[in-house]
Amino acid sequence: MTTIAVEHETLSTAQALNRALRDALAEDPTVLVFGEDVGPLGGVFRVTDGLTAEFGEDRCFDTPLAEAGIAGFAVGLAMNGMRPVMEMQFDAFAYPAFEQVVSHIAKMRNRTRGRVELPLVMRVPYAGGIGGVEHHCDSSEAYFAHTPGLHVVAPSNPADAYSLLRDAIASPDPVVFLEPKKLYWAKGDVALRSGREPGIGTAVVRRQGTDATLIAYGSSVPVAIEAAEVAARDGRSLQVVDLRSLVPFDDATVCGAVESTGRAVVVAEAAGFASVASEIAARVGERCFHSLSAPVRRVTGFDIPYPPPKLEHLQLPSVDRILDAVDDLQWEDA
Amino acid sequence: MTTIAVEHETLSTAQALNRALRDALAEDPTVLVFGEDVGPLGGVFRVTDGLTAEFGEDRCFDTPLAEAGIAGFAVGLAMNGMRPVMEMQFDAFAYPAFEQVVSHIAKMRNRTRGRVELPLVMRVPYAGGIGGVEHHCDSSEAYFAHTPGLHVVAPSNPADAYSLLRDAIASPDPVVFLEPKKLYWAKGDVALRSGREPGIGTAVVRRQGTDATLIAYGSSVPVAIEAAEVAARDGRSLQVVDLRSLVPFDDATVCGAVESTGRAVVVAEAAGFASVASEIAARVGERCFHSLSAPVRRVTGFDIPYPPPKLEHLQLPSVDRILDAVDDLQWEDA
Amino acid sequence: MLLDPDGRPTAAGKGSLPDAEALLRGLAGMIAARRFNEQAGVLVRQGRLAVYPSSYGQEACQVAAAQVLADGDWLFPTYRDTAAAVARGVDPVEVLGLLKGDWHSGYDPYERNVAPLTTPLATQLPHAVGVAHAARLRGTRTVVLAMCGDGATSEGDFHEALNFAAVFRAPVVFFVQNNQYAISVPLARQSAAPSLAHKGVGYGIPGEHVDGNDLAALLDVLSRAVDRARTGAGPQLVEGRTYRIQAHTNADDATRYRSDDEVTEWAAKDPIARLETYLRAEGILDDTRAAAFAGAAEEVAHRTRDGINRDVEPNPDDLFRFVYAEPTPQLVEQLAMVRDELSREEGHR
Amino acid sequence: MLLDPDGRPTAAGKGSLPDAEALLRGLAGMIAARRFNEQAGVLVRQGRLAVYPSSYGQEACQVAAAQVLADGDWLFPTYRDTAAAVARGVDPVEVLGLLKGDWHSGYDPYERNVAPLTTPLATQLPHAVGVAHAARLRGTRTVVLAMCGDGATSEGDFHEALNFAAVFRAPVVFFVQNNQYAISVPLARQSAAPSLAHKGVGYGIPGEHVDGNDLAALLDVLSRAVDRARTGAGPQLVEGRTYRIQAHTNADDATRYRSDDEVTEWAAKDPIARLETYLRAEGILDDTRAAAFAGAAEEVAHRTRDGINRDVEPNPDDLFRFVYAEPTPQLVEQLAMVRDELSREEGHR
Ligand SMILES: Cc1ncc(C[n+]2csc(CCOP(=O)(O)OP(=O)(O)O)c2C)c(N)n1
Ligand SMILES: Cc1ncc(C[n+]2csc(CCOP(=O)(O)OP(=O)(O)O)c2C)c(N)n1
Ligand SMILES: [Mg+2]
Ligand SMILES: [Mg+2]
Repeated sequence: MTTIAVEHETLSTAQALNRALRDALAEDPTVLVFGEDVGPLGGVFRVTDGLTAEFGEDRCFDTPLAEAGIAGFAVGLAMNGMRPVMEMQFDAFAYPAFEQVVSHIAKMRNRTRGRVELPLVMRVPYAGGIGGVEHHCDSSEAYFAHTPGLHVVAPSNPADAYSLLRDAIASPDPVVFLEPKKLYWAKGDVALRSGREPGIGTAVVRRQGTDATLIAYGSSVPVAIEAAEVAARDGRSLQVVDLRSLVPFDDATVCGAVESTGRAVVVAEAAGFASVASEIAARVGERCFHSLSAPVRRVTGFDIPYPPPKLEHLQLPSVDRILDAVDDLQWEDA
Repeated sequence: MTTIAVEHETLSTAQALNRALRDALAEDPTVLVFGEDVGPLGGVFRVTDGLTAEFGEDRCFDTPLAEAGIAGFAVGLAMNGMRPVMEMQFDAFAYPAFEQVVSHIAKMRNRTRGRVELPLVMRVPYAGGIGGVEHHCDSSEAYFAHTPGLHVVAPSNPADAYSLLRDAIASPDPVVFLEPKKLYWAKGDVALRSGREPGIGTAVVRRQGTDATLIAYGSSVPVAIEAAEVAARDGRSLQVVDLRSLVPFDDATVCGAVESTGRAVVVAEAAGFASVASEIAARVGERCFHSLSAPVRRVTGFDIPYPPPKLEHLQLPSVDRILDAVDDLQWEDA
Repeated sequence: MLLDPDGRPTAAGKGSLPDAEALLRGLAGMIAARRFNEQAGVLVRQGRLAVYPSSYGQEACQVAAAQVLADGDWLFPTYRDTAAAVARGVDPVEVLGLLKGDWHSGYDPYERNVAPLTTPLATQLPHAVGVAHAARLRGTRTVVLAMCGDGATSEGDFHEALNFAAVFRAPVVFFVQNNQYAISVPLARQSAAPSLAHKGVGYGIPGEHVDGNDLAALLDVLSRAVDRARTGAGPQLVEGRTYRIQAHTNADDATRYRSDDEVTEWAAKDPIARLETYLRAEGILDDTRAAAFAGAAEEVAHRTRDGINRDVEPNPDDLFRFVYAEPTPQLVEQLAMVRDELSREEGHR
Repeated sequence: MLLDPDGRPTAAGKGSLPDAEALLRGLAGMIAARRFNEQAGVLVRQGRLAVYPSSYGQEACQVAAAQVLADGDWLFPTYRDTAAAVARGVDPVEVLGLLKGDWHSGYDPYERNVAPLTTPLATQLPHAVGVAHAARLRGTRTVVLAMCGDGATSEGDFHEALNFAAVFRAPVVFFVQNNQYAISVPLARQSAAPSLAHKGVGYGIPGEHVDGNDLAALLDVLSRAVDRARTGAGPQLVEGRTYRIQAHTNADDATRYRSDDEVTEWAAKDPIARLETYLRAEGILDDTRAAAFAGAAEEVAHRTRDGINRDVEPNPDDLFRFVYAEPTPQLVEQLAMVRDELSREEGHR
C-alpha cells in the first residue's frame, strides 16, 4: 500500500492522535471509537475531542463504565465487520480488561486458524511523569508484550503518534497502543496522510552516535535524547534507538546499532523485573555478545509500586541515571 | 523461627500440597481455604481433598464462580485478621482476578505504609504438559513476577511443594503460588514439619556440574535435570539451579553457579518474550558478564498462544532443545 | 411448562404449543443430540477425545437454542454446548476439534455464525453484545443468542454484558442453562436470588424462566425473545431449568457432591421421553418417523466416530501461521528453529 | 423522602424522622463537610493539592454514611468520599494525603476502620464483603458500609461483590451514591434499569432508593439497613439520589456535557438548607447552635489548610520500605542506588 503525505501540521501528541482518529473515521465507515468519556467530553485528555460532534453518536460514543465489557464488546464488533478503537482511560484501568485481552483478543485469530481476525486497537494512556495519583501512572507494557498475539506500540512524538495510530487502526491484528501521558502536550511536526505504510515493527535511530547505544521507547525516548545531548557536551557520543514497536521487535535495527557502538543501555520507565527492558537486554546479550565491550545496563523504574507524585522523580529514568549507567560501561577497557 | 521436622512421608505433589494445607489449617485457626470446587469435591486436582470434612464449612469452602470476587474477598478477609489461601482453578482463570492482584493485593502494604498487610496466598495450577485444552496450560508467572509487591514461587517437587506452601501461608506478604500441573502426580519424599523456616527467596543447586549451568524453575526443573543426566553420558557436566522463588530472586546462588561454569542456559515453559527467562538472562548478562564464555541462551516456549494437546510437545522445552542450546554455547572457545 | 414431565399439555400448554412441524424437528434434534452425547462419551472412554463435557439431559436447551434462530443469526455457545453447535449445522467432527486436541476451534465460526467454543466462562457474552451491536449499526436484522451456565452468571463478564446489551438495546437473547451445578458447586452457593431470571431486573431486561426439559416451552419462550429482539425492543434473559445428568466431564466424580436420588429424580423429567410421549399420544409421531429420527441420529454418531477416529497429522507450521496476519520476525526465527529440530530428528530415524 | 426540598416533613416523614439529636449531629457534619469541600477546592486552586474530586452537594450522603455506623464498624469509601472519611473521624489532612501527592493512603485504615481511598472503581466492594465475612467468622457483630458511585455499578466487581455478600449473607450495606454522572457519562448511558436499587433483585438482596439530599431519610434507611445486617439478616443495597454540583474534579469541564439549568435545579435541592430550614422551623436549631456548627466547620477547614500547607520532606527510603515486610535483595540494592545518587547530588551542591 502506498502512502500519500497530504500536508504537514504542528500538533501536540494529543492533537496528532485526535487527527489520526478523525482521518481514520472519515476514511473508513467501519471504524468506531468508544470508551469512557470519549463522547461529548472528548476524553479526559481530549484525544477524542469533537469526534462525536463530527461523526455522530454511532461512530464515537461513551459506554458504561466497565473495561472488560468494553474490550469484550470490541471483540464482538470486530467479529462482525467493524474496526473498533477503544480507549482505556488510564493504564491501571485496563487491568479489569486483562482477561479479555489475554484470553480472547490475543488468541482469536490463532484459535480460529485465521478465520476470525480482530482488527481492533486498545488505546492506553500509560506511564508517569504527570504527578498523577496512584493507579494513574502505571507502565503496563510488559503485560501486553509478553502476551503472544498482540502488537504493542508506543510513540515518542507527535509524528509517530499520528502515523502509528493510523497503522494500528489499519492493522488486521489487535494493537495495544500505548500513549505516553507526559508527551500529550509536546508539540511537533506531523505529516498527515491518507492510505497507510507498513509502520508497525520498525525501530528508528533517533540520534547517531559512536560510543554507546541507548535503547528506549515511548516516554523514555525524549529523556534518552536529552541524555545523549548532555553526554555530547562531555565528549561522549551516544546513539539513541527509538523502538516504536515493542512487538514485533526490530532486532535488525537494534542489533545493528549496538554492534556499531559495542555498548548499550536500555531505558524504560516500567519496573525492571521481567519487563520489556529485560527482554531487550537479554536479546542484545544473546545476539550481540561478541560485539559487547561491557554488560548491557538497564535504567528502569525500580521494582516498587509507582510512587506518589512527590517521589515520582526518583522512579523515572533521569538523565543522571542514564549517564551514570553509561559511565558504568567499563570505559577503561575501551 | 525454628523448624521441627516431625516426620517423613512419600507423597505426590498434590498430596504434599494437601498436607501443607491441612497442617496449616490445624495449626492456625485464621487460615481459610476457598475457591471454586475446593469444598466437597476437594478441588479438580484433589489438592483440597478432605479439608472441608476435617475442618468444616467455615474453614474450607466453595465460593461463587468469580475470580475477581474471590481475590477481592481474600483481600477483605486478610484485612480483618484472616490468612486466606485461595485457589484459582487453572492458570488462565486467574486472569479475571488480575485487577485485584495488581491494583490491590500487590499494593496494599505499600499504599498503607505497612499498616495493612495481606498475608494471603493465591494458588495457581500452572503450565502445561498434561494435554489440556486451550486456557488450561498457560504459564502466567511473568505477569505476577513483573508486579512489585508480590512474592512468586514455584516448587519443582513434592518436598518443596509442602515446605514452600507452608512458608507462603506463614508469610506476611501475598504470595502467588504456582503449582506445576504436570508434577501433581510425581511422588517424592516430603519432610513434614511444624513451625516455619525462611524458605521463600532461596534457590538451590539441584545437581552439581562444571561445564554449564541450567537455570530452571517449577515444571522445567525435572526436564533440566534429565537433560543434565543425558549430557553427563556424553561427557558434559551440567549444573542445575532450581530457583524455587522467582520473587525474591536469589542472585547470589544463580550468579555463583553461573560464574563457576562460565556458561548458562535458562529453561522455562512460558513464552520467552518479556518473561522471567528474559529477566534471568538479562541479570546473568549484567552480573556475570566477565565470567561468561558464551551468550546466555534461553530455551522457552515460543511466542505463540499455548498450543493444542497434539502439538504441545513442540512448545515445551525438551531435553533435546536444552541440549541443542548447550551445544550452541561456543565450546570451540573453551 | 407447556408439557408436563409425563408428556401431557399443561393448562398453559393447551392452545399455545408450537406447531407439530417444529416439535418434530425438535424431537429429531434432541434424539440426534442425545446420540451425539453418548457417542462422544464412548470416544472419551476409547481415548479418542481428551475430555468431554456432556449435555446429556440438557438436549432440549441445546436444540431449542439452535432451532429458534434464523440463518443469518449468531449463536454464542459456552464450552458445554457442542450439541447446540451441531444442531445449528456445524460439522460434529469439527465441533469436537477442541476436545480432541487437534486445534482450539475446529470449525469456521462464519460458516454457520457460531462463535468458537471456549472455556473461560461468561467471557463470550460481551462478544455476543458486540456482534449484535455491529449488526444494528450495519442495518441487518440479525439476532444473537448467547448461552451460559448457572455458574457463569456469577462472573463480572455476565454483568457487564447484560448491562451493555440493555444500554445499547442490542438484539441479544441471553439464555442461561441452569443445570443446578457448576462442576460441584450447587446453585444455592452460586446465587441467593429467587431465580436466575430475576437477574434481568437490575439491567432493565425482561427475564423469564422456563422448564429447560420442555422443548415446547423453550421454543415458545426463546422464539418470542428472538422475535422481540429482532424488532429492536432490546435484549432478554431466559433461564432454562434443567439438569446435568452426567458428571461435569469424564474427569469428574459427581458422587462426591450429589446423591443418586437427585439424579434419578431429574432423569424422570427427561426432555426426550416427554416430547415423544406427547407426539405419539397426539398421533403426530409414528414408528416409521421415530425410526427415521433414530436412523438420522445414528448417521450423525457414525460420522462423528469416523471423523474423530481419522487422525490428521498435526502440522508444526500451524503453531506459527495464525498468531498474526503476518508472522513477526521473531516467529519466523522460531518456526525455523522448530523445522530444524524436526528435520534433525527426522535424520536420526 | 422524609423532608422535602423546602425542609417540610413529607407524609412519610411525619412521625418517622430520626430524633433531634441525630439530625443536629447530621447538620453539623454536613456543614463541616461543605466547608471541607470548599477548603479543598481552594487548596487545589492554590496548587497545594494535585486534584480534588468534590462531594459538594452530596454532603448528606457523606455524613449519613459515617453517622449510621458504630465504632467497630467499617466504612469502605470510594475515591470521592473524603468528606465521609472525615465525618467518620479520620484526620482531614491525612485523608487528603493521596490528593496532595505525599503518599497513596495518608491515614491508618485501622484507626477508624476506614478502608483506604483508592481510585479503581468498585474494586473495594469485594474487600468490604471479605471484611464482613471475617467479622462473622470471628464472631464480632461488625457491619461494613461500602460506598460507590452510579458509574461503578457497571463494573464486574460490583456484581461479584453483591453476589458474594448475598450468598454468604455477609453484614454489608452497599450504598450507591447516584450523583447522575460518571465524569461526563449520564446515568442513562450507565443503566437501563428502573433504578439502581433494582440491582439488588438479581442477588436476592433488598434494594431501596432514597433521596440522597435528605439527611433524615438517609439516616432512617441506612440505619435500618445497618441494624438488619447486624442481626445477621444479610446485605442490603441502598441508592441515594443526589447530584454532583461541581465538576468531576478541578481538571474537568462540566459545561461540555451538562447544562447550567440542570445544575441550578439540583442546587435548589441542597441537603444542608433543607435540614436547616426544618430544624429552625421546629425550634431545634437556633442561631447560637448554628454559629457553633459554623465555628466547628471553620476549625476543620483551618486544620486542613494548615496541615496541607505544612510540607513534609518526602523520604526516598519510603519508596522501598513498605513494598514487603522485608525488602527483597533486589530492593536493598535499588535503595542503595537511590541513596548513592542522592548523596552524589548532595555533594554537587
Ligand atoms: C473464568 C473461568 N473460571 C473457571 C473455570 C473452570 N470451570 C470450568 S466449567 C466450570 C463450571 C461451570 O458451571 P456452569 O456455568 O454452571 O456451566 P455448566 O458446567 O454447568 O454447563 C468451571 C468452574 C472456567 N472454565 N472459566
Ligand atoms: C476501574 C476504573 N475505571 C475508570 C476509572 C476512571 N474514572 C475515575 S472516576 C470515574 C467516574 C466514576 O463515576 P461514579 O462511579 O458515578 O462516581 P462519581 O465520580 O460520580 O462519584 C471514572 C470513569 C477508574 N477510576 N477506575
Ligand atoms: Mg451449571
Ligand atoms: Mg456518579
